[in-house]
Amino acid sequence: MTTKSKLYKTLLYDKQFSRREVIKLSGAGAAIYGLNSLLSSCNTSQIPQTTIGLLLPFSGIYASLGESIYNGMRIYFDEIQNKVAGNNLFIIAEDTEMKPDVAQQKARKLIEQDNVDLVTGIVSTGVLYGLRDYFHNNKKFLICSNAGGNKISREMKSPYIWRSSFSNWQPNWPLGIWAYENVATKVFVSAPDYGAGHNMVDAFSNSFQSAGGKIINKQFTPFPSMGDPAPYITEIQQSRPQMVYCFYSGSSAVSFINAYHDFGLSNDIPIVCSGFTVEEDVLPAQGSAALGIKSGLHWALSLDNPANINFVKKYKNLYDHNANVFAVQGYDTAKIIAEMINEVQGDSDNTNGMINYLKQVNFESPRGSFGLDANSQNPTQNIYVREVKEINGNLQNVVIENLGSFTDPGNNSLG
Amino acid sequence: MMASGLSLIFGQLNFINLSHGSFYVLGGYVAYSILSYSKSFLLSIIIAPLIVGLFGVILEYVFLRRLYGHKRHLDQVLFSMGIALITADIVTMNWGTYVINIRTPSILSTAILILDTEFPLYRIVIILVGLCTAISLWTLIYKTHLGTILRAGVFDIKMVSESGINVQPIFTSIFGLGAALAALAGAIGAPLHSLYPGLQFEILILTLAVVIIGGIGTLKGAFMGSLLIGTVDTFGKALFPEISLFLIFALMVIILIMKPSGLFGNTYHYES
Amino acid sequence: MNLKQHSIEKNILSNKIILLSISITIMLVLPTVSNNYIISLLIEILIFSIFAMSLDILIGYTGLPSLGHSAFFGLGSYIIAFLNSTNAIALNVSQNILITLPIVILATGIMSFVIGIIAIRAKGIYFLMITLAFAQMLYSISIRWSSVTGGSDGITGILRPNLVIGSWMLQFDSRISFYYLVVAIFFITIILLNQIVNSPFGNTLQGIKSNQQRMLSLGYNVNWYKTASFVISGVVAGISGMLLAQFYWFTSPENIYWTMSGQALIMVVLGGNATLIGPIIGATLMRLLPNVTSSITIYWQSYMGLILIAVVLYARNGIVGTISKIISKNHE
Amino acid sequence: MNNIQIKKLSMCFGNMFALEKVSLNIDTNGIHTIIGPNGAGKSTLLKLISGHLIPSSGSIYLDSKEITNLPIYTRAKLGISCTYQHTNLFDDMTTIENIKIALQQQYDIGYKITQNKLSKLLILDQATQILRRFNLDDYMCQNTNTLSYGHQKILEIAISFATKPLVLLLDEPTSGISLTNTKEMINLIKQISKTTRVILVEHDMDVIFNLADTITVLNHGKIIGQGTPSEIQKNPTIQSYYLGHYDNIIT
Repeated sequence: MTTKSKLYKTLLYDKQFSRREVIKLSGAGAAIYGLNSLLSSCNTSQIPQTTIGLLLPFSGIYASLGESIYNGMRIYFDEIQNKVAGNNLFIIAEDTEMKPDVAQQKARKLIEQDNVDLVTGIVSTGVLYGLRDYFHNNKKFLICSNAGGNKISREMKSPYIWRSSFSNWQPNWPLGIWAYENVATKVFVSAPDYGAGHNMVDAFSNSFQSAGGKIINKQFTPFPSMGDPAPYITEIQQSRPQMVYCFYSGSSAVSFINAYHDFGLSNDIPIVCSGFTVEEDVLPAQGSAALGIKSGLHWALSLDNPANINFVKKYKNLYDHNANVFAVQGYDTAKIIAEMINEVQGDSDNTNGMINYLKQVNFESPRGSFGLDANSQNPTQNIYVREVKEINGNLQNVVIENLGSFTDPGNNSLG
Repeated sequence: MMASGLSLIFGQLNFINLSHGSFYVLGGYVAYSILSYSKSFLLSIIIAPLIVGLFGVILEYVFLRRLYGHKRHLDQVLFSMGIALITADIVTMNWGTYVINIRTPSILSTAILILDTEFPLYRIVIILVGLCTAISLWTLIYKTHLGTILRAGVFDIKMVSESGINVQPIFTSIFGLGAALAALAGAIGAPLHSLYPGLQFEILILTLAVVIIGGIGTLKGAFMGSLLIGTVDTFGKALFPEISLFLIFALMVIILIMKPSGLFGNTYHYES
Repeated sequence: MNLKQHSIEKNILSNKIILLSISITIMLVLPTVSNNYIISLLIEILIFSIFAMSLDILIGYTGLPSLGHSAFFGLGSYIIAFLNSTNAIALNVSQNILITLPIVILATGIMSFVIGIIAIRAKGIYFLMITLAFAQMLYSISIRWSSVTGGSDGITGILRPNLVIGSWMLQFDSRISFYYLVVAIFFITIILLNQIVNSPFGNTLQGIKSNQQRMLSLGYNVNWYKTASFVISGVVAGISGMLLAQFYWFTSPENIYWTMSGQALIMVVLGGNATLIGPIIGATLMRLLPNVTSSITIYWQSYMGLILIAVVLYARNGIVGTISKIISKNHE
Repeated sequence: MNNIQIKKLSMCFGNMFALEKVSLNIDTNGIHTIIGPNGAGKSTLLKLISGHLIPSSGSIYLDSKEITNLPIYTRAKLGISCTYQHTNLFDDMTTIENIKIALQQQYDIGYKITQNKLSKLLILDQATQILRRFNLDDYMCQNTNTLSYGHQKILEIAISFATKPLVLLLDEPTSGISLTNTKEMINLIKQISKTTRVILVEHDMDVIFNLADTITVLNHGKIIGQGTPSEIQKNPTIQSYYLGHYDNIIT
């Protein structure tokens, strides 16, 4: 018992540790602890403490997202000295590898063996949906810090699953109207052929069309890897649209945008895209190919508010590269969790208390004013239009317009 | 055709070498590191294959030579899976989890007009490099003494070694060459594909498809296989973008139904 | 000579029965002494053991290395999702396992027959690839055809089964009851497969693995036997897929993806092929290993890779094969 | 009964004729031997009869039933069983298991997933008897890859014999084995031929003239002579073509 507490204390206070070491060691602690509880089935609540289980991908193509979210969370937990409701706060991180079956196993481990108070994390929608019934049936709390599948705010809603990140609909619907009014009236749409791709495209095209715009063609590319994007780019080249809307993330975002530039299209046909396509995690790899691309998202590095300036600076100092939207989501999630546990005085069995807290969450986040919507159990937040510009030799997403505050409709009426 | 096809040109001596994906990925990452030190693209695509080729030689010398023979295909597949898993970790350890991209060298980063559509110069260069490699390999295998020994060696190791030629060093160096080629492909393909964790598993499946469609143990097969897959992939993406992935595997099934040993597969291996 | 051989066989048989009854007892008693998490781990291990054993029928006994076995695993999980789930897609036929199980068996049986009859024409590594190709085709269908399969999001809300005979009903809703169901199916599978591999049919399969040409010249219709083995193996894999989907209340294309086949392949090779206990040990290790190592290090993939390489190079017969080799050496 | 009829059988590999319009009737009982120099097409002929090769043209009949294009296993079921020039056993099984696999096909229970004690004992008994008959009972529980080459070749025949064939095709059963084993082999084949027709491809003249009831001589894919051993010995064309260098053996 004491070994474990000591271990975590040192870990979470000492900023010298890199993330990898933290996970490695905290994991070791968890393993020892797990063994202990197995052997002696001892009562763990002698020392007041709060344990949070973290389910994130640390290997595979979403590894960088997992890392960013974790880093963002650590910044907030450091700010509150790893104390909630007077208890010491511990984190047990597990690698979900983007596989629903692995995530199930890890979730069970966290809840049933490590007795965590609640679980957070989740990057991919597939994993989120895979875990939905487990958390719902067992009445355990899950605060989702990324995965944006619309259904979890709509037909698959559960009182125990809340989301502090976004729904796929959210940034794209406002963007559709804006693009019609400010960029062009005829669009070519391109996105990977999976849940999130369709969610985003549907939201964008619905609002774009309702504003009066016309969709020339919809192109869905293989997921998770699109391979060589050249054939897709050629197809766009041949249909000569006025504008291209796309959603890609990670490596696909890099190869798509770079190929778009290489084929000489970036000067002729403007791209308006979901913000993830040119977010800070891929922007360095895209470089000048991304210049001029306009995108819609609930955050931007250059947002000028005190919370953001503070966060961005801390992140850069600690991890030596720019913050990104995933890190912000991690930071906000940590804040919500900590305050929720304060609210119920560390008693994670007080489900009603926690739900009541979540229903009225409202604070100034790095994203601007931020709240949770009781209906969709999803954030109410500003959507910004950003443009990639070069400032002092660095590429940056600069906010060019704040489209105002949006929340998920909670049903499929708007796409 | 496309850059990934390049890595597959070398259909490997009756050895199901799935670690090709790993070599490809390592090639890209090593080239990236060299590029950031030396700032020279040319240097990076020369040195990276050398380093990875050496790695390949060591791998062959220590482990792989125990796994030759057509009865051990399954072992070869599993071994390569193991290598792919380890490389995945080596990559994240050294280069992190973020997507990395090598910039196309500025001289080559223009688009030129072909038949009224713009086409990136860099891609044309890649196709040329691919063709040159294929031609020089073909010359090596079919026109030189070394190639004759090699082909005989693939067919029947015992016979060749009884005739007094030591084939092992030749196999080792050929394996190294294969690794180096894959690394070269990885290095010059990196500006197109970008590098990220998990890339090797995608390449791995594609490699398998190419080798199988072409037939194991023939250079011609591997070349035609990658050409065919490249074509089907490109046209598939253009014509039926939504089922392009399906198409490759459907093609594989059809070819294997018609010719159960691949297009140019050696029936000798098949029978025994 | 005859008598001696006979008594040896009898001895082995009685040993097996003792072993089986001991393990059944352990399995039945375990839930009373272990916590929830251990039970869910056990359920997973048992389900994956069934999956691995089914693959072993192909690899270990018939000598057909398949890298597309996830096709049937995934198929089983999707069929049960259609049969009954709270999802709009589902037909909601029945929750009764006496109805759903035969449907799953029939459907995976037909599918594996169709795929098998084509795939067995290819040999060795080509068989590996053609099965992989089929599985990947199903995978892309499962992603593409989202109106039926739910696309990449998968299908949630799959219900746990019940058992209804007349007015008598047994619910497998809770974890413990589902555990007992899985244990029952697991042992039925073991007993059936054990019967199969030790029967003349099993000998025929092993003969095909050992020397296909000789089997032909002895008058065996090899392709027929191969197809039969493929179907048996596919059906058992389908059952395991069904159980996993019901346990997770969820299925997704990941269940068909080739990494799932790869996982099963590693289970079989790691544990030792051509034994039924081998895949079980392999499945146990494979399900526990990431659980343990990922808590200790994030580089668990390397450990997996190293183990794989070590097995290929030094323990080709897997854990069981190597151990029995050591034992028999010591005897000498 | 059990006669094999071959009509205008040709087999090409690429441009090369391995067999060219060979017609042959094997209708007398006993041992029929096919001889000829290397590359004469003897093994090809045997493989065509057993079904391992499908001819380019021509036809083969077993008891006036055409079997030219039937698969190997159907011919085996009809009663044509073959052995291989290089041993072709179930390497990872014991001697008795090798025989059992053949027997279980003979009793047509290879597809059964249950087996009663009686049939188990019956097969065990049969297998032991066959092994005893071939003097292999001492190696009953040994893995076949630990047997001597000679024993492996004998086992090869024993397996084929276990399927109770009507016609047994033997491809050079004595090649590469010791003198004592050869003698044993000759005796065994003689014994077998009492109940089963044997078609034999052989190099060893000693063996041939010891065993053969009739002989067919092949050269360059064509039949150049046919008859009893004594007829063949007297045939001057064959003498000059083929047997010349065996003069000392024959006389």
